Amino acid sequence: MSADLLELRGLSSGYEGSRVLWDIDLAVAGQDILALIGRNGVGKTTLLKTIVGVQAASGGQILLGGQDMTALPSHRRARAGIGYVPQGRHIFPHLSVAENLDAGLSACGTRTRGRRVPDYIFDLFPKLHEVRDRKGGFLSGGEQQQLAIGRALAGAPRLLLLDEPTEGIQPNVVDQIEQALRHAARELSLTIVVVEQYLEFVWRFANRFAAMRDGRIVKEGKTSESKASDVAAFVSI
Amino acid sequence: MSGPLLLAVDGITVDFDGFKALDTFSMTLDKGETRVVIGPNGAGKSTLCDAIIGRVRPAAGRVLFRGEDLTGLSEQAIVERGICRKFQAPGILAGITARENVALAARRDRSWWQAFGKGIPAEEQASVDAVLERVGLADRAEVKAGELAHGEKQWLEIGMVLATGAELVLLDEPTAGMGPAETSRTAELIRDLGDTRSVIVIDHDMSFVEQLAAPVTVMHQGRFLKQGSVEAVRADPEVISVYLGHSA
Amino acid sequence: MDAALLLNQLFNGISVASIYLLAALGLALSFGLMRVINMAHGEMLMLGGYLAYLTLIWVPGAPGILLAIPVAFVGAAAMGALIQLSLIRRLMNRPLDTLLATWGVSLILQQAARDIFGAIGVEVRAPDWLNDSLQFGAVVIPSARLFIILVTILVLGALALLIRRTRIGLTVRAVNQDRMMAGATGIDAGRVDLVVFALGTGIAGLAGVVLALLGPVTPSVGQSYIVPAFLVVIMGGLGSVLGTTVAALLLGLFSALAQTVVDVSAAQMLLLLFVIIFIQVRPQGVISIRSRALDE
Amino acid sequence: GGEESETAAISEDAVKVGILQSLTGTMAISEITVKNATELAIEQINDNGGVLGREIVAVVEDGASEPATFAQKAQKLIEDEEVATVFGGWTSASRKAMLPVFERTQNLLWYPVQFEGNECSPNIMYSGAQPNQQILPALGWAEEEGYESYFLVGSDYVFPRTANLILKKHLEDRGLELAGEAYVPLGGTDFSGVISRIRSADPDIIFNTLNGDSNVAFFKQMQAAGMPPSELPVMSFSIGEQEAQAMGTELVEGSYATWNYFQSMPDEANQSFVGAYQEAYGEDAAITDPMVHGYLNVYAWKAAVEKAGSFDPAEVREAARDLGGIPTPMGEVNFAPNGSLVQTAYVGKLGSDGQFEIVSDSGTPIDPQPYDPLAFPDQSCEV
Amino acid sequence: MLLALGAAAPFYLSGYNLSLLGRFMAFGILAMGIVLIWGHGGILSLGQGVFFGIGAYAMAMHMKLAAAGDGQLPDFMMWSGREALPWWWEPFASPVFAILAVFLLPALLAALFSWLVFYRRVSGVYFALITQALALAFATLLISRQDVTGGFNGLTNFPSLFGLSLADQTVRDGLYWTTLALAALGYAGLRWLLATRFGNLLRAARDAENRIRFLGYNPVPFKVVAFAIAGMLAGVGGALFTMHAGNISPALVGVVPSIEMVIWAAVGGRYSLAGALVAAVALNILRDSVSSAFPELWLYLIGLVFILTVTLLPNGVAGLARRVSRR
Ligand SMILES: Nc1ncnc2c1ncn2[C@@H]1O[C@H](COP(=O)(O)OP(=O)(O)OP(=O)(O)O)[C@@H](O)[C@H]1O
Ligand SMILES: Nc1ncnc2c1ncn2[C@@H]1O[C@H](COP(=O)(O)OP(=O)(O)OP(=O)(O)O)[C@@H](O)[C@H]1O
Ligand SMILES: NC(N)=O
Ligand SMILES: [Mg+2]
Ligand SMILES: [Mg+2]
Repeated sequence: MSADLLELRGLSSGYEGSRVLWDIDLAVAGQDILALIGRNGVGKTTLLKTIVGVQAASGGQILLGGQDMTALPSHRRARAGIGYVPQGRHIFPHLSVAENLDAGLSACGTRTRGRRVPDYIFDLFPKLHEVRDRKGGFLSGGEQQQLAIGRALAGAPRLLLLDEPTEGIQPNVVDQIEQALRHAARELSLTIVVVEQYLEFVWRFANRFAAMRDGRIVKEGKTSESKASDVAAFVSI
Repeated sequence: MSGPLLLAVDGITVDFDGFKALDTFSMTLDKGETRVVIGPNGAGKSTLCDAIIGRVRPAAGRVLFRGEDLTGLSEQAIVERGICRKFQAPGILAGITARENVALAARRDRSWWQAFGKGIPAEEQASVDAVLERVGLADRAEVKAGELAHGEKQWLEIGMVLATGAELVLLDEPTAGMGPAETSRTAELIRDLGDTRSVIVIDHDMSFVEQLAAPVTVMHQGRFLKQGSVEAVRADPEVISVYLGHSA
Repeated sequence: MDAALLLNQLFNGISVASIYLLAALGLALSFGLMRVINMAHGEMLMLGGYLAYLTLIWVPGAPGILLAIPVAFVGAAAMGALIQLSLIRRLMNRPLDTLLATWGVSLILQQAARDIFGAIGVEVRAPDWLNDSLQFGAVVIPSARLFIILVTILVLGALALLIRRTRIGLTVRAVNQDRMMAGATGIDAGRVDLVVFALGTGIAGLAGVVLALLGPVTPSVGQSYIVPAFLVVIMGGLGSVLGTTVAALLLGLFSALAQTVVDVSAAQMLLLLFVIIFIQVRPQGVISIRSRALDE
Repeated sequence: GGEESETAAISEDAVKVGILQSLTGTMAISEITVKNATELAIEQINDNGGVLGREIVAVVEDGASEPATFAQKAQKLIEDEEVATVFGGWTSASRKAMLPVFERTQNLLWYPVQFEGNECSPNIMYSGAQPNQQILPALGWAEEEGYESYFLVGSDYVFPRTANLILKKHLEDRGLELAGEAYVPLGGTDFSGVISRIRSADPDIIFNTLNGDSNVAFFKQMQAAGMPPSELPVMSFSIGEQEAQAMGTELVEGSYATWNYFQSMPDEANQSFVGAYQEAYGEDAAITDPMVHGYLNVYAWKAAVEKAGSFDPAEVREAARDLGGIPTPMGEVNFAPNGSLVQTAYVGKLGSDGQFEIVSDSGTPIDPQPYDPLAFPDQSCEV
Repeated sequence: MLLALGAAAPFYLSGYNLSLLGRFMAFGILAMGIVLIWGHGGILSLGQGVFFGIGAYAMAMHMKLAAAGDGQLPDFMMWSGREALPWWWEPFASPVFAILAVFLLPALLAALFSWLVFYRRVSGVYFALITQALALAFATLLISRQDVTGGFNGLTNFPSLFGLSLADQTVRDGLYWTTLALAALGYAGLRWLLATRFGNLLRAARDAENRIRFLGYNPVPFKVVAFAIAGMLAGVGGALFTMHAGNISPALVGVVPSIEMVIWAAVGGRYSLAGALVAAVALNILRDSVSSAFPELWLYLIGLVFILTVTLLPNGVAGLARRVSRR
């Protein structure tokens, strides 16, 4: 295993007046797939947002490949190699599918010039090719989720953050997404942090997990060493 | 198993610049019935809700509620007739407390000239408390709605829909973002509703659908595909091929 | 009403529409992107006008007017950038407040112009070929107005290319639609804002140059075009270039034709009435963008 | 009221007067020059021993180009500063707003600008031209020159509208043709519609009552449309030397104006006034008709005070009528019993140097006529 | 406390200063209306001058008719070449009608206008810009119909009010007391209104208009009613102003004054009724003294005030005061 790609040191964050994350310490090694689990409202989304920088950290440090990201604006972090698939997907509604993917290239920063959206994205998600000229906003939830992942991959990230990728997705598309992600992770040597409620799904897919409770990480481990049913307690009441 | 006909969706077509999100789709719902609608992403489930509630105008077809044609009525006129819908993304008033959210929804008289007073009548107050209890937010009642967690927001919105007293409730993916325990609670909640109201539930979570134990309508590409019990639908090869796949 | 009068006014209407359009484009662009209206936008016209005046003192004649165009564009764009960086950036997500704060800027810029150039208007002496007119039977086409239409078409073409065909345009549209996500995909939204704002004020500076061909440049010259420009933005629909163009044409022609039957002041009244009636029919503006978002 | 101000405003060795002009806003550019001329007169008088042995102390207030502010500041000058009299006003709107204040407090205003008539308050001295001292002489000249068809262009406010109302009656009376009439909002710069209408009306001459910056736009767009003043003559009523120079004389060269004073008047009195003003306010300063009226108002007030032997506004205004000749840059003038100035009208043609060449005059001084008998037959002045 | 201060004013201020305070207080009544619609309703109107103007003109028309005497035309109609009183002037001869008109006309027009716009779901910046165009159009209309509106000059020269001479100091004092009473009444009324469910729904409509629609509320009437109330307050302010100042003209109702009215509320604090009232009075006193001493400076100053309060003090002086007192 390679050295830690993502490292969080004493990270805290919150919204006006309320603190949501408390001193999070977390290390994710290169090419790990980390499942971040926890009940509703424990701060999973907030943690991802703080890592990409669309939410400000109130304390602590975020390191990517040893480089301090904490003070950087989100576009700089994206260019440093953080890809983000948010909860709710956030597709650019009036850009076509092709343009959404193009926008994803921005994460290549100055290297964007002359770049094209890599073909493997359409291989991973053939559906996107079919609807490439439709406006992103007109896609259904499942189509949008595929597009959001494709867009993040277009930026050639080192680290991919996925927030509930199966939420509202029909079962056979969930399968497809899983296949695509596995494939991408392998081919592109991606490191992935995935927030998920659907434990069966992540357990098939992730090699490590971290469980959150009340804004803190309370348990970490390898998925191979604990059963999904053992950690289910962190997800259900 | 249930009362007289409440809702009839009669051959509606919704056309987005040539793309038919709904294509001569029809269904009926009886008083007191709970119905689950499933179907692939993009099948037109949310659009169906939009059409019933008056957010989109069908290019053809009608929506009849208690025999009255709803086509062309404004949203609030439709709400007044007793239909309320929960959106896929939680729709709550972030700036006021959970209780105030429910109280607003619980107001029976929603005209502006009735608003020149403080507080709400005692019987409405009681129903607000009952609703908060029912969706499990009694102890979160004084928290600003915007500060609730995602799942709590979903419940709050279900609570608001209930509080409107609507006879027909449309729930578009009510368990989105919920864990298994919350999902079960939600299912329980919806089953309780069954005695008094008609409910249309849209969801992808098949275990949740199972817990609802209600007839299922399957949509595909804007059209009606199948209808039947959960078991029947799960076993249907056509449904498996377009929707369920083999993992579910 | 005779046909020559009508034809003359049709042409005038198009030239008035061109000015409205140049004045409104920047407003529409930054409105689309940042949901803010810059009340000091009129003063960018003024600035463009004074820069043309200064340029023509320095280089008289035809080269002067051609030089004035880039000078005014750059000058007004720089002023716009300054306003964006110092004020608008700080008021992100507070559109109504931005409106008020920029009104303060507008007052200050007007008074500054008064102190520098005097309260009475200065006159830009255009080269003779711009003071000429072409005559087609009873229809007289002043070359200055023709020049204005030409400049507008060029600006519009360049802008359309920029937005539709370039990467900058793509990033502009992405930020336009989802600012948070644009940042997370690596787009520097702050820079996009700045560029668009400066571009918009630069175009207003151009409007100032062409205005100077028709009338005096005064400290309040922007004020007389800004309200119609706002109406154009309202009619055009959410920051759409095409919508803005169509709306400017509608309003320009409407105002010019109204003036053949009523006084200028009555024509102004009718213009507002027209817009209010228009929004009864198409509240989303000429170009409506459908979206699935619950709150627009 | 007047009684009190007698005691407070006038000390042993000084008397307070008010100057109320727009120092800011659209009118400032014109009104400041009137303020300057007024101050020049006060300074000269003080240098020569003041009035009734007292030094004049001027309190300057800004009317900010808003009628309501004029009224407010007039009230302030009279009730708070307790001035003996006020010099000021330009637009008719400002005068109309101040009028009730002066009537209520029984104070006295000296108004320096040509206007539309239809007013004679006992509490205002009108030294600017009445319509029969500016507009009608201009029409007389144009008729003599053989112009038959008239197009009236004006800013949208009371002076142009009323002036044109009078003009129309006289056109009809004299059997001349009204080719058209158009108004543009004050400060308006879009003349496309107006010019199209002028073109299709094809008049012999334009009578222009546009105010301020609108003139630049109008002349410019006329020129661009192929109708410069050399092709289609224009007679203006609000363009003086200062406006012409600010606009750029090339644009308006060859157009006409009618006033009661032009800077180019050769008399010695005028030369020394122009010299004194330019010494104080710059060599290139243009001198206009309203400035001279602002200047002469102070001298007229001094003469009236001395004649009455009192600063009491009621006595001063009685004394001011028929002073028997006040020497001014425009010659000796006199106030008529109706409170307006008796004065001569001159038609000037603008040269490339920004000065008017006088091409015609009314010969004798004209008695002011606040109500035009043709347009307002039933009205008369009761002072 | 403010009331006490206001009530004490006639005893220590000169006639001129009292009349100034009266007209500024009239502005304050209008500013409280802006707090209602802007602070609590999220509706930014750049056209309050219109409603101010309607109230002011309604009162001025009455006084003008009274000054002209029976059967006589007001002076400006005469010199504009008009021969008969327009029919819509006639009812204003009645003082009762005029007073009713001061309250109801602006409210009705505000309701009609805002209904047309809100009904089509136009709001926010669009609404602000349309109201600005409305202010421009209204001022232009007044100017262009000189024969019936007094044009650019506006209406002036009305020496008496309901048969009482305005030159009389006791009448002027009475006018001041009336203004003070109406300001207090407006303040109390708005406070009550904002505490009702109406206030809650207005704020909900401000924060999430579509949400309350799907709860079965129609947000439009809430916004329309609030806008009409603000219009009425502006109209009352306008009428009082006219009585104090003795004139009304388009210059007071157009684009620039309308925007300045918003700054009163902004400086005072957009959520604070008392703040707006005080700021309207204080800013105008400041303007009066600054513009006398340094006329050039006023525009720079007001421009800076705009920028600084909006960027640094979004809740105005009232918000600052509250923050300071909490410490
Ligand atoms: N914009 C916001 N303003 C204030 N508080 C917020 C905001 N967003 C989230 N929170 C609060 O932060 C806490 C964590 O929320 P977050 O969305 O990170 O939870 P989550 O673990 O992702 O939950 P879910 O599983 O429902 O998505 C919650 O208590 C929530 O109420
Ligand atoms: N406003 C619109 N304009 C154009 N196309 C639209 C619009 N709204 C929806 N669509 C299209 O209509 C189809 C049906 O969408 P709908 O949201 O109803 O699907 P759904 O069944 O709810 O899917 P999901 O399960 O993913 O939420 C989709 O293909 C979508 O792209
Ligand atoms: N009196 C004037 N010119 O307004
Ligand atoms: Mg989450
Ligand atoms: Mg859906």
